[in-house]
Amino acid sequence: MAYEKKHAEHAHAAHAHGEEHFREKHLMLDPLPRGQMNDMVMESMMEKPTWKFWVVIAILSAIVAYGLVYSWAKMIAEGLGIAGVNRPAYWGIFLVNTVFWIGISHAGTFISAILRVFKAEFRRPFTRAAELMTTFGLVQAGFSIFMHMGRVWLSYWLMPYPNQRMLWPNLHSPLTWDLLAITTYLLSSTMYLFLPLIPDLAMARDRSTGWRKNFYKILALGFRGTEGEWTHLRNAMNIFAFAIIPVMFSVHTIVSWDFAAATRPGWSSTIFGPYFVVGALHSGMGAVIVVLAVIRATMKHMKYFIRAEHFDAIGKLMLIISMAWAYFFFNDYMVQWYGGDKWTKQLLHFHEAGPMGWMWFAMLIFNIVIPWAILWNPKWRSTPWLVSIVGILINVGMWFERYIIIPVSLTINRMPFTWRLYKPGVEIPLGLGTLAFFILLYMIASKLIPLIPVWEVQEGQMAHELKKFGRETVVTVSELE
Amino acid sequence: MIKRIFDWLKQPLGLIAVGIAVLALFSLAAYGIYTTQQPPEQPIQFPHQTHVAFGIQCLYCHPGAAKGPAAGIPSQAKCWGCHNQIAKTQTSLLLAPLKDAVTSGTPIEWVPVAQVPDFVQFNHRAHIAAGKNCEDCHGDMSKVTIAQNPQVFNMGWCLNCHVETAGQDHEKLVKLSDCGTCHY
Amino acid sequence: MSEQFSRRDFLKLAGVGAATTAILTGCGPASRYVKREPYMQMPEYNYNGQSTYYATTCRECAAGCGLVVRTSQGRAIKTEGNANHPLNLGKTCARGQATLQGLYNPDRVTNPMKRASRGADSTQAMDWEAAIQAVADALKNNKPEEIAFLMGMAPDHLFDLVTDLAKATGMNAPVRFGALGMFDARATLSKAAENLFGQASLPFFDVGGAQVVFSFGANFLETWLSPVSYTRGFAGLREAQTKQRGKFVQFESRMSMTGGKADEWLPLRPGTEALVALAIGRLAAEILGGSMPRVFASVDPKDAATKSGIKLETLEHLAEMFASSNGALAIPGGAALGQSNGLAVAEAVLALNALSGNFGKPGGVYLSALAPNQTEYNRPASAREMQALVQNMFDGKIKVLFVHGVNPLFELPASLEFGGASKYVSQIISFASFPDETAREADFIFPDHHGLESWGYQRVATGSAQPVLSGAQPVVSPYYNTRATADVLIAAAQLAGGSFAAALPFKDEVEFLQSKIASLMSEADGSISGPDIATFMAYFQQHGGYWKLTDGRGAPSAEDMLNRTIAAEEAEFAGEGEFFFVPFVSPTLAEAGANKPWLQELADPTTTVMWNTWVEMNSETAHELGIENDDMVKIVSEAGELEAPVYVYPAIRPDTIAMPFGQGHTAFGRYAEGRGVNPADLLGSHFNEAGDLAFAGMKVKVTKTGEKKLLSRLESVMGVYGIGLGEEK
Amino acid sequence: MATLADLKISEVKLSEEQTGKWGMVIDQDICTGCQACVAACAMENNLSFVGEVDSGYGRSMHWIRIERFWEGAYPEVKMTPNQPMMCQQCGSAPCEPVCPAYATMHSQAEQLNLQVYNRCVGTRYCANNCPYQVRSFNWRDYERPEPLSNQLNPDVTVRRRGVMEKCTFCIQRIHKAQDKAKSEGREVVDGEFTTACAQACPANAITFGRVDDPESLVSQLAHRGHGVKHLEELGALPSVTYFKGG
Repeated sequence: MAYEKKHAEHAHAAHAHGEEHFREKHLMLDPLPRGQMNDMVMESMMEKPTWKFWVVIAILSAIVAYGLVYSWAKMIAEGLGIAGVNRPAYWGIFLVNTVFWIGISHAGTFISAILRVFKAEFRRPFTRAAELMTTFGLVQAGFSIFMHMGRVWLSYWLMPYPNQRMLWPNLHSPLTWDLLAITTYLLSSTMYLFLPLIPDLAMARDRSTGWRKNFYKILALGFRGTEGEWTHLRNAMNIFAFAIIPVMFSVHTIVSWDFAAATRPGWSSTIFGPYFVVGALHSGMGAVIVVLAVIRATMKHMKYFIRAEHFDAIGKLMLIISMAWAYFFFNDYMVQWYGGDKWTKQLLHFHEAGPMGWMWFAMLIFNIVIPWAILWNPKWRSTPWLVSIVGILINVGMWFERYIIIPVSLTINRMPFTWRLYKPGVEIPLGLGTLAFFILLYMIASKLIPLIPVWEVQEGQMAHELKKFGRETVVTVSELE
Repeated sequence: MIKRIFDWLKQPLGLIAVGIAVLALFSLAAYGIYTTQQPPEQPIQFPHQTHVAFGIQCLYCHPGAAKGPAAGIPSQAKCWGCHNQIAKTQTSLLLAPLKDAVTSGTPIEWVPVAQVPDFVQFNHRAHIAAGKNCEDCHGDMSKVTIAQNPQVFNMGWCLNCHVETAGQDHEKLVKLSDCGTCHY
Repeated sequence: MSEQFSRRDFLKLAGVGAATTAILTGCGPASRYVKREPYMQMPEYNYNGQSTYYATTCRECAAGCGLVVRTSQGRAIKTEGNANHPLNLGKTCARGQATLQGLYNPDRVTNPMKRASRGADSTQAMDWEAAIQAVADALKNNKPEEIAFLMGMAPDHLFDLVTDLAKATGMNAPVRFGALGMFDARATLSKAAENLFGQASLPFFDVGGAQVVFSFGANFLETWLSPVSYTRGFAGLREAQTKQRGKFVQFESRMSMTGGKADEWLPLRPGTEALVALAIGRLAAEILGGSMPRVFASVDPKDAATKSGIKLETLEHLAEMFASSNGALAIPGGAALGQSNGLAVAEAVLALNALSGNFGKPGGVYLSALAPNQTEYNRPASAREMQALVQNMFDGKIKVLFVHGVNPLFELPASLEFGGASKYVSQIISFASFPDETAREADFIFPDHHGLESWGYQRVATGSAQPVLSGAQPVVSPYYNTRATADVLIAAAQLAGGSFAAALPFKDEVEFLQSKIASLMSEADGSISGPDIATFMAYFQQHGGYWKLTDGRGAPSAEDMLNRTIAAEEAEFAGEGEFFFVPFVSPTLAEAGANKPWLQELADPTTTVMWNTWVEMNSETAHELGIENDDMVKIVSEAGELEAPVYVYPAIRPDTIAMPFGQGHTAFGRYAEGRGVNPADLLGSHFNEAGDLAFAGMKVKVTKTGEKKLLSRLESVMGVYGIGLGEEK
Repeated sequence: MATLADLKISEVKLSEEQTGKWGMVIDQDICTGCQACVAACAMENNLSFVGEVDSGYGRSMHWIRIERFWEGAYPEVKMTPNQPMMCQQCGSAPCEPVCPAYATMHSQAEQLNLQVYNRCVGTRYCANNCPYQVRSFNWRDYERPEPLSNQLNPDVTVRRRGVMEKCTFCIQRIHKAQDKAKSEGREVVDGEFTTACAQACPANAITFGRVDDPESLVSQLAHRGHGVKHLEELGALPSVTYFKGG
């Protein structure tokens, strides 16, 4: 990266100490002129797509058209019989996908809100990428849960609205809460995605022409960058950052209640709430790192914004979350096993030794063994392709975990006469459809909105400097405002 | 291209066109709802008011209402019991279908007017026994020709009356507001 | 035409389609334009929306249970048992319940039809005038002895009608046959009764009154003789609150549904039933003291133990149980009789009853009550008699074959070659309601009404203490252009003239029925009586039949029974192979249930398999042969071969395989056709002394084909057998 | 807008004393497993048949099934007493609180677990949570070719795809009997009517009636001793008592 240093007006900290490798390593210490950075972001977004981009779009659209539109229409018309759900596995991959996508969506909030609240500065260049995952992931979760319903055309009955039949949704049911929680989360995360986007949209508005200018003009809500506007924006973002954290925790906790509140062996576990939250973060962080690696590899100028230090930082988080997940898994397993209920014991045995035993072991390897083996090494965890493989494996492992909790555990119940394996049917195209739609939305978004919150990066760069404490050089941040 | 369309729509003529389109859509929807609430076409333009005016009781032709779930449509034999003694039957154009049906032995295909969906188990007897009169639900038949519903038979309407009927009687309320009373 | 007969007219199928549409569409705008047709003439006793109940007789098997059918708006909605009927006391079996799926089956024969040529698929619809003319021609243009009637097993009014016709004209007497009778081994039972009691009869075993019941192969809870009545008897045996809980021991090589209810289930080597029965008799006689009856004297219990594979101690313990109960009951039946020594088995088991002295006592053996208008037991044809008929067909002695209520091409073993013989019959006229295998071969199909659309009566052959003549009446008007076979025959006989017309001087079926039951009108001990035939007939239909109020069962004489000698030899088995082959009648489908979708979907009581045929194989044997569940195996007997998937069954002898009979139709409607295989294809034409087919007397070879066919089971293989749960359960 | 909950309908008593109203006693010792009850139920309640593939995949619509297991190994193998298993009409049913739409709810009047087909949106949560696994889901619109639909019982709703269904204790017969009794100005007499399964059972292994009436046959049988309620430890207060016998 040969950037001309004389243009780096705000890089006084780096100048002062002259620590070259620190600057290369840390985005915050490697400032570029504001205009140039804005141009880089605009360029990466406006870059004329190559034929490869269109091919990928076409393939994804085809998958969405077949998997999501056609298959779903067919399933609505013919009934859930074309899926693989049966007695006793009444819930199948649809619910697995729902939990999975909600899990994915946790990463955005975690990175954006929690790290913002805790002022983890490395978050700055990729909060937007993570928040987009939240919103788009929730869209897929919504699709998945609606697919799951036998009569999806009546799903509005789950919403509390006054009606002359004097009927309300049943507030005893975890599913009702689930729906409310997911809706709340979708709305709040969309707003939380939008708020920090406003200055960037204003920036894009000022630097574009034609329909894009109109588009950004509408979305930027007339943001001009006055002091008052910035103050309001910061306040709003602060409120949201704090408010969305309990929402995020509640969503996956309530999702876990769908299982924990049921009278089934293997499900009624009090630890499911935090276990699910940690599981969600586990898959979410894995997904974030994959997305970052892809963005970095495919989009222009991204190597400037997303650096090894970010992979390193997320890698550390992944390692910690993996450990937390392992702890919860062990705790859950231990108590279930210790409980000694004959059906639960049967179920645990079935998990390990039954026909889906391979999945159980794969889950442990992908979720624990591989992250631990790779992420402890700073060099390895700073290698984008390696961590993104770990990220993919964690996601596979977490999908397996949900698969084991839902259809595999449903196989075993208190009526051995009804035990039966679950074989997916139309769930596979539908599931792939949601995945393709997620990627498609992301690709379209990458061409429409700035993926890098450039104002946040600039803000960070202004506030950072290197300080020497004895022999150690440390990156410090001075409080803004 | 898109811009040109937008520009055109923004001018007064365009706005009027949009207004008309919206109005047309609304009226279509309203008309659709309206048609579902209209008395259907019947094979015979049966004049209820004439029969009521002769002093014929509802239960004479629809005796099932007092005995069981369905009020029933009278058999052709019952129609003919009176009508073959009425000279007008032979000449009236309106009554030709009845004459044809009886002589040819083909049943008349009536179109039911007061209907509840099949997931509602309605029992006339219980309602008559509870002191309801036919006209409470079916309207005043002395004023209509072909039967038509004075209101939409939906759950809110049913439930309203059930709750009112129960009043302060708790046991009755339990029974009358139980899902299983009508749905099974 | 009688008063009752005109009911047909006003049972106009009013608004059938309309009501269905209303049910199916729900409340959308479309349903506002549903049409409803009122009755042309409202039956006085009927109100819209209210059900009318008619008593009739179940025609699903030959037992003759009374039904009450709920009808609504001219549609039959539900069959229920007739609570007053002495045979079934308001109860039904699964097949009785599913009768309606036969009545409203989408694959019924809708019209009289003529086949383009023998065996061709294409048929031509006829009108009934032409059909009657065709029957009349067939009667008139052939010598009477060249005309044969093959009928179902039920001793019903049509059988009486044809018998009368045959007697008057010199036609061959009608032959009644059914696979159920073959698998029940009715001829053997009746022959044994004749040999021992001097009177051909179906013995009646009063299970309900007994304290200890030993059943040798009798599947009396399934399809044997009169399952509903015997099931009630079984409940009586077990009713703990009224008396001590009765004990039940079953001897059979493969656990049947009946065997599953036994306190002790003893898998003996097929063919050793007689030996075991006599050995138990000998041991029991020793315990009881006194002189050793001659019949048991020659048997060596040790030898019996070795040959049968039942331990001597077990035999001793069973003998103790048998002897200590006052009047223990022993029942012979099913596969035990369908062997080369079947008659000896029946006699040996009846001799056990003689030892316990239960003849004519509650909980013992009776002779079945003869029906009120019956003078002697008239059993259905045995397989050997069917073979004689087939031989006559081959020899060209039969020019016209009328087939009603039976499907010999499916029910008879292929080795009897009914299909081959039918080619030598110039005209086959079928009265089948369904396009079954035999109807497909027939030149004409003149469909009879479904049982619920027809008049009639049926004699109850066994199962009830009182003599019963079960009455049938149409509960709905005929759905299709069908006509009662009795009406067709009466009309054709009139047309044929001569002795035919003289034999059936009736206007229609109902008049014939009246003539047949008129003699019962004023009997003192009857359940109903009437001043005139019209009134009596009305009561007869209303009550679902006529029965005596007294016990009509006979007490067999036990004299000399214990002084006979019964050859205690083992049965001989035909064919080479390592496995005994036990075909059994599917308890849910029986011989003609395969076209009813809900019967197909009922789980088999022992294996819970639905919609298919399976081969039961012992777990150990399967393991040795490397066979798993759902592996297709090829079974070869001397008579044929077939392939079917294996059900690894824990309760079958390792040297035995078993298959249900009921599937494997090549015709018979969409639900039956091409589903499963017919084990009758494996049966050779070997008979026991009484003429019954030795259906359980085959040995077969079994080889794995390498293919798999997933059996549809209600049960979980994982939950019930622990397969697929991981290594140790 | 008022709700049904506002109408102050008494809460279900979740105490052990709750007796329920309708109940069943099943004598497994005399149940022969003949499937007559299953067929009778299918005919009475308009059950769909699903065909070979679906029924083998755990999608059969049996509202009542007969379970049997094996004990011991050949030759000492025994079939366990047949266990007819249908909705146990729990007093404190696990299926009820989990339905988000109140499609499965407790009938206060009849003390039964209702399944309101027209309110069901098909989340299948109730079926997951049913410890007895007795609920069937309409996975498809199962075909019932003409004229098979003629035998449909007009008193029972025909279900379409996407809704849950289960044994109702023949609630249509309960209503019919009550209606008849009321029109004659009397109470329903014990034994006046029964469920389709109990009516068909050739062995009389199933007895149905009022468990809150100590005089009724079913109460007397239920208090005969040594009866068990299946999975009683879950506290769902099932209404069906089983006698294993033997």
